[in-house]
Amino acid sequence: MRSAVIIFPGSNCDRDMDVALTKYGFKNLMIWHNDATLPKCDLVVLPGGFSYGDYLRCGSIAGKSKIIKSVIDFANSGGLVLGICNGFQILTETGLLPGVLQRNKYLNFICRNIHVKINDKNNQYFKDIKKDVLEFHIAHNEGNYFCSEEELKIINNNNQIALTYCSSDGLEDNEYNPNGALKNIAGVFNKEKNVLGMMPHPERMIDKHLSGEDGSIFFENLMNNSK
Amino acid sequence: MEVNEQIAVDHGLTKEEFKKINELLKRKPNLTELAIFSAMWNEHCSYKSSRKHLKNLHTKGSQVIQGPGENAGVIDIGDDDAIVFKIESHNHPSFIEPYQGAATGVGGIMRDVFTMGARPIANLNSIHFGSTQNKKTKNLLRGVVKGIGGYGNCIGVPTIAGQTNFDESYNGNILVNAMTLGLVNKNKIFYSKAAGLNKPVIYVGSKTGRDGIHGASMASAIFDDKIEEKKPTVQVGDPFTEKLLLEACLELMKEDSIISIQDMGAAGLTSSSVEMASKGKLGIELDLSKVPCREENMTPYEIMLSESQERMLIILENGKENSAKAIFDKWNLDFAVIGKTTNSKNLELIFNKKKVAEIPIDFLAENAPIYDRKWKKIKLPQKINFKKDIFKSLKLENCLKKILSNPNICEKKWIWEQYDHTVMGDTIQKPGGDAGVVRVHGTNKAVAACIDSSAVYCFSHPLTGGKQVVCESWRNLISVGAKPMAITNCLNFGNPEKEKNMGEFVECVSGISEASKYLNFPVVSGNVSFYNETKDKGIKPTPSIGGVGLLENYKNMISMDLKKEKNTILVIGKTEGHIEQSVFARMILLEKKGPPPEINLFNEKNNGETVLRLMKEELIMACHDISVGGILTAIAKMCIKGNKGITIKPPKGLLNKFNYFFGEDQGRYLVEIDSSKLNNVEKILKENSVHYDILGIVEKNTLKLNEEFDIDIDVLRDCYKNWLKKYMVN
Amino acid sequence: MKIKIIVTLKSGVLDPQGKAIQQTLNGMGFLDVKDVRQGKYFDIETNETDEVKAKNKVDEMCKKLLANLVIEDYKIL
Amino acid sequence: MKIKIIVTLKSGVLDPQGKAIQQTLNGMGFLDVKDVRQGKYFDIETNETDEVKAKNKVDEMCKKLLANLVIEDYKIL
Ligand SMILES: Nc1ncnc2c1ncn2[C@@H]1O[C@H](COP(=O)(O)OP(=O)(O)O)[C@@H](O)[C@H]1O
Ligand SMILES: [Mg+2]
Repeated sequence: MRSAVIIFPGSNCDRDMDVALTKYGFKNLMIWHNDATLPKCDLVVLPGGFSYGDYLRCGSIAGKSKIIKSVIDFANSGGLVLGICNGFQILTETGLLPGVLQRNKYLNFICRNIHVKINDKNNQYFKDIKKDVLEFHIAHNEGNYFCSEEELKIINNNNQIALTYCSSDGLEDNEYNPNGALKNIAGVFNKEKNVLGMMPHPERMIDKHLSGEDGSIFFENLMNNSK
Repeated sequence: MEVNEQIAVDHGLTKEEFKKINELLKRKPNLTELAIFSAMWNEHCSYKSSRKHLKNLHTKGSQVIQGPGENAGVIDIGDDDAIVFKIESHNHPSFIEPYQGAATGVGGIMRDVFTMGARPIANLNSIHFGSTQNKKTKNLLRGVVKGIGGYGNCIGVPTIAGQTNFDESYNGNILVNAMTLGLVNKNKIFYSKAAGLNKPVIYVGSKTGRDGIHGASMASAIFDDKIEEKKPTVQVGDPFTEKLLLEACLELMKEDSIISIQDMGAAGLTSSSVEMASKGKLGIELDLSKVPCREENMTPYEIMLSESQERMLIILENGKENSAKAIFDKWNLDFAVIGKTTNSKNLELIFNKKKVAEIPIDFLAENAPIYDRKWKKIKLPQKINFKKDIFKSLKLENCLKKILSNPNICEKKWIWEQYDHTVMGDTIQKPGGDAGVVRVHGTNKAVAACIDSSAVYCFSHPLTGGKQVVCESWRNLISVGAKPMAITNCLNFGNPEKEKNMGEFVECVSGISEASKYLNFPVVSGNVSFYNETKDKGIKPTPSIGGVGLLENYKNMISMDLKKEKNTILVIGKTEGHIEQSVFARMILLEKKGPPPEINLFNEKNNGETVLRLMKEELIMACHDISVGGILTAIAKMCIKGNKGITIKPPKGLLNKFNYFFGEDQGRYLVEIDSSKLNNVEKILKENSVHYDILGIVEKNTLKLNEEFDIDIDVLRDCYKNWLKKYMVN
Repeated sequence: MKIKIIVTLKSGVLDPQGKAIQQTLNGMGFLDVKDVRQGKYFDIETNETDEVKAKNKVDEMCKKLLANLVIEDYKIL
Repeated sequence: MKIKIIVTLKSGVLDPQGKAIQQTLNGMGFLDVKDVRQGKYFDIETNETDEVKAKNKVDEMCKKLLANLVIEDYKIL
């Protein structure tokens, strides 16, 4: 399995993602944002960080970078594209994913463990995962997902809501919504479900000495299913 | 325009200093030259009040690769790995503009570390605010935390530990001290000492603006009709550019083209160029017309004094300019050849083809004034004779609840959840423990770091206080299973021209020195911040100590949360019940006088080393040092974190249970051990003549002592966890 | 020439910053403040000297970059 | 009534956001863009109906909260 992690100026989870992908068997390449084309690969990852300082809106400037055209083409041809945190923000800014990520409701950056419920397993990202609830980790200032009512209806009907914040036993209550996201949304797919954006960082949860291990489940499964 | 004595005074120089400048130069300086002297002879750059005493710090040890004097200190952690670290203050700017002040403080210290070739791997901070009743405190705290987070989070370096304190002495002068650790190959460390003649001097990073040209620039504006335009501006941090600068510098450092490199910190281009030349015993010539400027019509004066952030000065090997430029172009950063090294031993400045300044480097560096300021010795306060009946109406349970919700003791999660503490994927102990711990990427090793201060003890008796902070740092590192390696120190004091403040400084330094020598815990870097006072009211003397320790195997790291029921808890070290200057005395008995707890360095070392030995034999399951709040506070925290309780055995032979449970005697730890291994542990403790007591047995979820109390851990958790959150949202 | 732009959140889109500011203002004693909405302001300096052309260009910039039309409206002043 | 405010960085204060936007616009082919400065915009709705009084209040709010006078200027529209 070959993967490519794109480095934008200001990306800062690119190495962490490389470590995780490599650990679970991907042959990973790091790609510079100014490159014109993607190498041949099965998975493209847009990592977390603060691309271009996230100065205008998160992800907006990265959404205009040179490599993005090839990423869009790759996605449109059915390739797997995964955006984590800032990567999720970039994917919404390019229009590959619906909605936007606004400033956290309580206006603070939040770094902590949370739980997410897998809402749809009919896709390559979550297909064979046994658990319904995973413990993940978030670290963001702008993770408050929003979209219009019509859009919400559409993504609901298409099962495009990938992950929702919940309690450790799967209760999707407001109490477990860390950032004010609409309907507790933590991650969404595109219509075809080959593009996934999510706020949590599975790459920070890949060994028991770190904040937890549920990231391993995610990567292992991804490795098996992108074959 | 003529420079005169008044202008010199407006630049912060004394009349005598101005006279000395004239004598050295054998002429009057021009305005730009005067500004350069004022910057270099300023307390901040010259250490003129502190240098004499800093010489007494203990700075040696086989682990030390680089002690004080470089951008940061460096220690050897084996296998060619080295840790570069330093702490720095940004107090005054943070009081004026908390967000930007704190942010640029973090940016500055990270530059100090990556200048040496190290990739930053952890940030820490020590922040002190005025009383929580003070109207300004909340906004300052909010702004500072957002600033620290805003910068560190964006760069992608985890903030793994810190310290937050409230005391009315900081009402008019908050403290913001930031610390960074970086990882470097010990054969690839970069220094600031220039070498070689005619080597190109390179400017990289952001453009130069009129940021932070201090009051000094106002003086110059008097002579000009464009006063408004020349108003100094607050430095604004741009973490995005810093991230690019970090990556670009590390990329350039992979090649063999850098002779020396220096970040532009306080006094910007002036101090960086002078320091590089001075260390290399060379001259340096700069053409200021070539400096990339953000604004039009900047004068040599402004260019030399600007404190614009995210800039570096590099001396390159000849012929490497193009390959170096390609790297900075790739990262979209300014790159300009602005001068060369010379053999004149002078700082020569050219602007628009004219020479605008020429000063022998020695006058700025070596001949800078050094003062032996008068200082007053501070006597050890007398012990207090507490009357028995003041304890009568008190209940241990109520006191504990009050202490756990004291602003200085309660949980600081509201703060550290705003810091990304897990980025880089190697944080194995987050904030909230005794020290933060990060793995050395790709190895089995880990580095622990903590930051401590104890202004209350230092104010009461600076010599003891100085020793105490070093010991506390040592203890915090041991508590997570790390071998203490070395420290950095940030000395925050009042006005050195006052004998009392100077006395506090001298004695704190000597306390720090004594303890660090005894413990083989040398000082490898640091920073002094004087004049922390407003309207004549100085802060309590506040040395912050940043400690760094090493774990050979990260899997052996220890945390403080209680692990298992039926385990035994021991108090390591002797409890005498010293309560003067304790939180208990100050907060509950309202008694602020008396001496701080005594430091016994022999016991400190012996207890600490024995705890490490027990850890090595894998006999310890949880550990926490006993600090402010004493035994009961410490065990309550362990219970809360582990979601367990304890049945405490009543202490034997002590007069007063308040002294026992809330006393702040030093050199103590609480350790959790498997009860079946108690014999082994006792044997080792006895062999090493370490005093210990059995505190009790781990329980389900209540904290119990006979008929005295039986408190649900959830109740204690509420006290501990909610105070700060409530304070900040209301 | 200089062109000024204001970008605001569409009505109906939650504005937590605006809300926080409103609450703070109320807390400070400005009890008349009923609602606060925060937006962005841009000052663009361009070499284009023809005002109509310049504004057309700026309109394009707004659509392509400066505003996210999912949640924001813009106005060229 | 509604009152509009613009808060901008003082000239000379570094504006990393504006700089990043300018570079992106240039990169997108808007080569005429020479400089971008970003500011904040506020829409304040108040119960006060007297315009002069309302503006005076808003002026006070700007000084006390909305603008950081160390680095920012404000303008009530
Ligand atoms: N400003 C801060 N930044 C990060 N962590 C902090 C900060 N203030 C406090 N902490 C964390 O909170 C915990 C408690 O701090 P403190 O009460 O000083 O510890 P101790 O129990 O050693 O006395 C520590 O783990 C510390 O790292
Ligand atoms: Mg501790």
